[in-house]
Amino acid sequence: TTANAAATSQWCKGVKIAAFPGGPQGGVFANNVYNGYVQAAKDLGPTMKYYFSDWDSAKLVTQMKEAVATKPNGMAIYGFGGPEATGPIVDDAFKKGIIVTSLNSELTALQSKYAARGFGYVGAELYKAGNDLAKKVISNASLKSGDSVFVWGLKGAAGDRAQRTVGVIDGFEKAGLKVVYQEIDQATNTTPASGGPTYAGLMAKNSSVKAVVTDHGGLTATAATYMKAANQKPGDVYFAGFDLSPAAVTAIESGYLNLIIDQQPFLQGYLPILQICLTKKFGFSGLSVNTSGGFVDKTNVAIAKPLAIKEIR
Amino acid sequence: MNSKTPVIQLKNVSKTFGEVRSLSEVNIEIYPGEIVGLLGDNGAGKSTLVKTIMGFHQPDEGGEIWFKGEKINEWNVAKARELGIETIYQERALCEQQPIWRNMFMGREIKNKFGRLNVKQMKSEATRLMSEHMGFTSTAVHPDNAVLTMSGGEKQGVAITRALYFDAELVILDEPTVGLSLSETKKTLDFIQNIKKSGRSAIFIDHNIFHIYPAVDRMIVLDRGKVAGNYKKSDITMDELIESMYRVARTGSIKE
Amino acid sequence: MNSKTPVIQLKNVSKTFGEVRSLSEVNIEIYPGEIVGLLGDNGAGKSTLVKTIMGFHQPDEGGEIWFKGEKINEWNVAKARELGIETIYQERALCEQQPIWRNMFMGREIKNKFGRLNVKQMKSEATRLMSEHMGFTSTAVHPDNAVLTMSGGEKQGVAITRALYFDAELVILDEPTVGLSLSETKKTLDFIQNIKKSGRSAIFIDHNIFHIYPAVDRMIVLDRGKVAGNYKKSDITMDELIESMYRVARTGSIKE
Amino acid sequence: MSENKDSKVKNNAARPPSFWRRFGMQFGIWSVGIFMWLIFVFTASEAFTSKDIYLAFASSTPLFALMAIPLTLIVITGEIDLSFPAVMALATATFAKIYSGTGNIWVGFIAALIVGTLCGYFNGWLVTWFGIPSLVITIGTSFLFRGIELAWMNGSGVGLTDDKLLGVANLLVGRSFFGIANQFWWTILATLILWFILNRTQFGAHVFLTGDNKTSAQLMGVNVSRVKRRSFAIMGFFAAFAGLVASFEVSYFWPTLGEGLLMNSIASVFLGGTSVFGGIGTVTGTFVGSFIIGAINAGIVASGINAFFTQVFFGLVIILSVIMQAVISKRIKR
Amino acid sequence: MSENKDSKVKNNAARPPSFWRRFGMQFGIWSVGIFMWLIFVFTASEAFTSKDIYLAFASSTPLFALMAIPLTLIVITGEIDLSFPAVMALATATFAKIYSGTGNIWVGFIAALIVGTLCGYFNGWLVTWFGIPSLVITIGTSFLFRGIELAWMNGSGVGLTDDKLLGVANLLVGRSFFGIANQFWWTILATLILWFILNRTQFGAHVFLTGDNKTSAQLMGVNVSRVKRRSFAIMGFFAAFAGLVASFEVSYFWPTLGEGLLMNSIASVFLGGTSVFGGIGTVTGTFVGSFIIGAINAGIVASGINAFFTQVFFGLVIILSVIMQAVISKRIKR
Ligand SMILES: Nc1ncnc2c1ncn2[C@@H]1O[C@H](COP(=O)(O)OP(=O)(O)OP(=O)(O)O)[C@@H](O)[C@H]1O
Ligand SMILES: Nc1ncnc2c1ncn2[C@@H]1O[C@H](COP(=O)(O)OP(=O)(O)OP(=O)(O)O)[C@@H](O)[C@H]1O
Ligand SMILES: [Mg+2]
Ligand SMILES: [Mg+2]
Repeated sequence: TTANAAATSQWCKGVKIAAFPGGPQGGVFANNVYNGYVQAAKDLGPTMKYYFSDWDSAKLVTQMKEAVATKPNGMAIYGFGGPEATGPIVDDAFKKGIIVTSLNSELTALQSKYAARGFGYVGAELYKAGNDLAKKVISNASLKSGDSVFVWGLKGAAGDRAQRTVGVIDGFEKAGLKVVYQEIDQATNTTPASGGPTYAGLMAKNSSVKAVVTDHGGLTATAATYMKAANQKPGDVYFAGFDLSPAAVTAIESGYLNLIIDQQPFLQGYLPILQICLTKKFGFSGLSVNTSGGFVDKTNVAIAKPLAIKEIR
Repeated sequence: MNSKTPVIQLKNVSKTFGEVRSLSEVNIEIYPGEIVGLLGDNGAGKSTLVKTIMGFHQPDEGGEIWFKGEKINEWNVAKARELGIETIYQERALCEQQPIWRNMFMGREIKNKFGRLNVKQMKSEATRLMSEHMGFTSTAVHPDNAVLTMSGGEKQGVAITRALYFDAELVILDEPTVGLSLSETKKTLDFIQNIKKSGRSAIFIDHNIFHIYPAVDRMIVLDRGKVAGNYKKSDITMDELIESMYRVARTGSIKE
Repeated sequence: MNSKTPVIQLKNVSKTFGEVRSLSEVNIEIYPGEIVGLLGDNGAGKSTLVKTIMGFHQPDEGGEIWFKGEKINEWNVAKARELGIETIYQERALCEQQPIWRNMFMGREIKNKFGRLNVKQMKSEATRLMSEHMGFTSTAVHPDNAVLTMSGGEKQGVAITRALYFDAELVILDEPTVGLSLSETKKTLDFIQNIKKSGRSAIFIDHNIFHIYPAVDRMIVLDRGKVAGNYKKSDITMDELIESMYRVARTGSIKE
Repeated sequence: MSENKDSKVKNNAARPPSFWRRFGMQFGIWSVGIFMWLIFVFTASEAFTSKDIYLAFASSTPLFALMAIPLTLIVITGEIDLSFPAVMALATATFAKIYSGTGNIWVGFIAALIVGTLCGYFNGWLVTWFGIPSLVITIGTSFLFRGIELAWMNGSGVGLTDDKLLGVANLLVGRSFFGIANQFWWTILATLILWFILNRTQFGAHVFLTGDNKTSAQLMGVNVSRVKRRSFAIMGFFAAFAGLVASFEVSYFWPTLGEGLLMNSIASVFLGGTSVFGGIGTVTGTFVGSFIIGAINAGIVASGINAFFTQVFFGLVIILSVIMQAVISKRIKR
Repeated sequence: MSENKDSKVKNNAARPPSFWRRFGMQFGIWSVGIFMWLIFVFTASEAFTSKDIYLAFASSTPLFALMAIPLTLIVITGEIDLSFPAVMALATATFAKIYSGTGNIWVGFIAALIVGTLCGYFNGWLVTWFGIPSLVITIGTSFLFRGIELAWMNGSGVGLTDDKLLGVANLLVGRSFFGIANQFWWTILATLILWFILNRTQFGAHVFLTGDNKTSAQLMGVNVSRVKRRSFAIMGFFAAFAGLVASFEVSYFWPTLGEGLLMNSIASVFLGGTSVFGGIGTVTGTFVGSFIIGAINAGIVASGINAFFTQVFFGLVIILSVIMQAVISKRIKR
């Protein structure tokens, strides 16, 4: 990462923070959040402990409990454990003087309860991001009511994560499009290249599909492989997805992938740490920051490319 | 003692494994108080016969098993043992990682009326049986020891002792003296005589005609799955029997 | 034939398993052309002795194994077999799911100089051996058949035939006639005589003194891990031997 | 001659196996547990000397310990079950659906337990009827059960915060004495019950025999198929119960419930000294194994080892624990 | 007497096992494969009558088939390996690091294969030295290898789109004859090589003996520990190769590489008729099994079953295939 530790005085030194990158170690998205945490730690100087939750809400909740038991000064948590489970833990944490702030998925009730004590939120609204992408796909690919689209997502995923898929589907259905939905299977979820035959089979059955949305960074980046498997050339379907990654940049450049919406996960890691430091040192209250950034397509991919390779964007 | 009704009777029992017909149309009956020797070359089907009697193998279509004059339809090992048939199998049928006491009471554990096992009683019974019935020369016979660590003969001792414990109507011994020392062999042969004395029956399989002949009342010779001969001891001398065994081995037929 | 150097010699060999001492300070030598009978009660340590000779068990600290006058340090089964010791184990040592031919050549497969197995030759050799050396009465002896489906005696036949195939300097037979029919037992005893005739040696373990006595030159009696007696056949009659065996079993000592 | 026999018995035969030999297996796992605990007390003393972390373990470890304990029985019979996380989810889905349909908590509760038991029984039936190794068939049923559950719930979760549910939630996952979570007591209870079943019933005796040598057991009249079916049914029952506990613990039923618990449960069973080859095992060993597994992750993070190195250490701790456990047991046996 | 013996042999003993009995296992898996293919040809004829879908299979199935095939050896020895996905990633990380450090492709390539082989050997060493069941220890090493890889890569992936890499990329995953992906040919080659090793070398013979009855094999002088260590080493080698193939296929090395392939590989081996208990198995069976596993998902979605029902059907197809396979093999054997 680019920052030079000597350039900043680490004014947040000595503060202990438990941070949750959300997914598995080295996983897409989670690693960008993690990079944000690391950068913030370098810049500000707090002592960090990381809890990787494999996108598993039960695990997240367990880890949050264990983190509270180690009595840090602050905690940066995901919201996908759900308000019901997270609530009591956050109550307990604040009782013990731990500053908790949230990222990626909102916990509105808790935010209003503890905002004054530093509970903030950094993230994109997942449902809205999905919905926005659907709208953008409709306009970019000039789809009409009655056209078929294929959504390959994770509706069954734990927690808030599923909301983005639901947002995409709702967006399409509201515009009168016919949605063919397929849940991403286990092998494809972790090794996207395995999904080739599934994609090809689905395309053979539903040959009228005009656009595809994959709600998964890995699959989005593998667009070229899928389309080749189904004997499609760039442009045969309008392919869109989520999360910027180096492989996705390549896919956009090659023309197979048309559109990406990026929610800037690096910021979702960086800013919560800043939030905790600010609250701890200066007593600032919780901030609410929307990171749902922009769309990336052929026109602006060049700007994002170098950052994507370093997994900052 | 009604010796008219056989304890066990096989009618037309065949058993086929794939292409191998191990038993073909065997008819056999064992009467109370009778010791029957079962002879036959390797692979003649002796062990298969035993396992069919025990209900471990189901006979092919058409074969019938009668116990004390009643035809039995759903025959299985647990039922056979409950009705009073115990077997010392050729392969010993031990669970070697388990302690001796579990092996001793395998399948017929001692429990109280609520179904709770009486582990203490099983252990003490096992100790008693092992020291009374089989004299062991090594140190590995505490009831809590795993069978695994015992010598071949000691394992056989466990299998024999187990069969003795349950006072069975019919005891089947499939080559029980294999691997036993002289004195243990003698004990086992004595035991067979005791079965007879108490009016119960036994089937005794052994390759050693010198063991079989003195011990039994009747001998059945199996050859390639068929009953090739059935002799009262009073009808044949040991030498004649040996002669006829060789003949079977050579020609496949008991008759000259 | 230099009968001064033993084929195999054990010096001070002990073997302890946990709390059980199966062999204690055993000294034994076997000379070329000699057939030695090994007698002893169940658990006396006979099989343990055999497995120690084969290098399957390592002797406790202090014990030494000498082969043809040379002390051997890294002893293991593969080496023992290569040097010319073959054993018919009491537990048979078969891989039952495998076809007969694989069992026959287990550990000493036939291969060409590039290391490629000669499967065809192994199969045809197996067929030849099975029909020449052991006459089977059932249909289950094609070399491609799994050992699993054979009867107890047939399996033993495979183990014996295997040991015959490799012209070993020393053949060890741990209760080889167990489960064999009269005629097969006779063949096995004949085979032991052939070993002697060709100037090679054998160790023969059996519980049946009637088998052992006629076949051997010398008898070693083991009792609870110790060598309790060592007789030339010329020094003792069969009756004296039986008498002394009973004495050992009763008193643990060979002397009156 | 008989007096001679007796004296021989006295000299040689009455010696019981040594203490180590008899309790070696349990000793192995306990010493691994204590050893690891000591390490964490030193490297992460802040966390491991306050009671909070133990309260956290008491609430989180039962989520998989409750399944590891009955899994021990299945492993002793020589089988394995990979489908219990899916059973957990399907049973809890049953509860959620029936409760939202009828409003009756107890009907839903009982139905969930029945569904779980039936799923387990179905596994056992497939294994014994067709003679298919459970490792293979439960991969298939795992997809089947999970698929049914997802299709039924249409992939969405259900909140369990209804006031009417407070009673059952308190019963299952409330806090009692010193703030210890109830699921901890449930786990203790499950351990005791399964200990009794395994060691003091005929069924339990047959579990050991079945796993040790199936043919021998059959030759002696043990109905090994029935033993296996019942073991799987017990597993299903406890999976259902654990599903409810896990869902009430977070007051929400996620359709992916259980996915992360598979490896933890299996590792607990094996770490606890149960043999992969069947015939040997203890539920108390599994109980200790669960808490070791539960503590490793938290312990490593709390020791200040950061980020990606946690997995390295997790791996090392598992490897070393298993090695220690193997070495101790072997030493003791000889 | 001897002429009598001979005639007996002629009458009874020379009958070979029937064709079904000898090839039953292979026949089982092939008929399951053909049966499933026919079903898909009817229910999903659009997809299964065009060549595209087969080209897709040829490119994606090798990702796990390349590991399932050597895994067969390990399973035949009676062990299992759960760590190969992590080995895949660690070896590929080695390639990425060495290539970016030295710019030398072949050094990186060889180093990756060596690292893979060593990882496998390490597994084998742990299993044989301490006598720990592989199911347990490879859970531990899986975390260890994955952890080392993540710590080394700092959790980040690497693009493999460099022009200098085009050659090796083409070799591994390029398209040749009729557009068939090269990894398909690599899989065929791996099958042939491992068939030869298993059936025509002494090592292969010992693999069978080791898995069938370890003690018997040892009594006859087979060095079962060495056999196991080598089997694990072979597995590691192929995992490394598969890691490179999978990464070049998507021109990117993801640090989570391989995670989803575990179940597919294991299921392929067992579906292919290899026994969980060791001693029995064929690499050709595994090859067919892999393509069955690889086709199921596509077949189901192409039949028009979508969303969550795919999983239900995936489970059903696996269960039915395994049952069919078991029933056919059993029928044939008797
Ligand atoms: N692997 C082992 N572990 C522990 N104890 C063993 C082991 N092998 C043998 N023993 C013990 O060593 C003693 C001698 O056993 P061994 O098998 O050598 O006797 P044996 O003379 O061959 O008896 P048998 O005539 O019954 O075959 C027995 O008490 C047995 O319990
Ligand atoms: N489970 C089985 N599957 C296939 N064939 C079998 C099976 N059990 C026995 N056989 C075959 O049946 C025949 C008879 O075997 P059995 O064991 O009954 O013989 P036996 O008379 O007891 O021989 P032995 O004296 O050698 O013990 C043998 O040819 C054997 O190959
Ligand atoms: Mg028999
Ligand atoms: Mg012996």
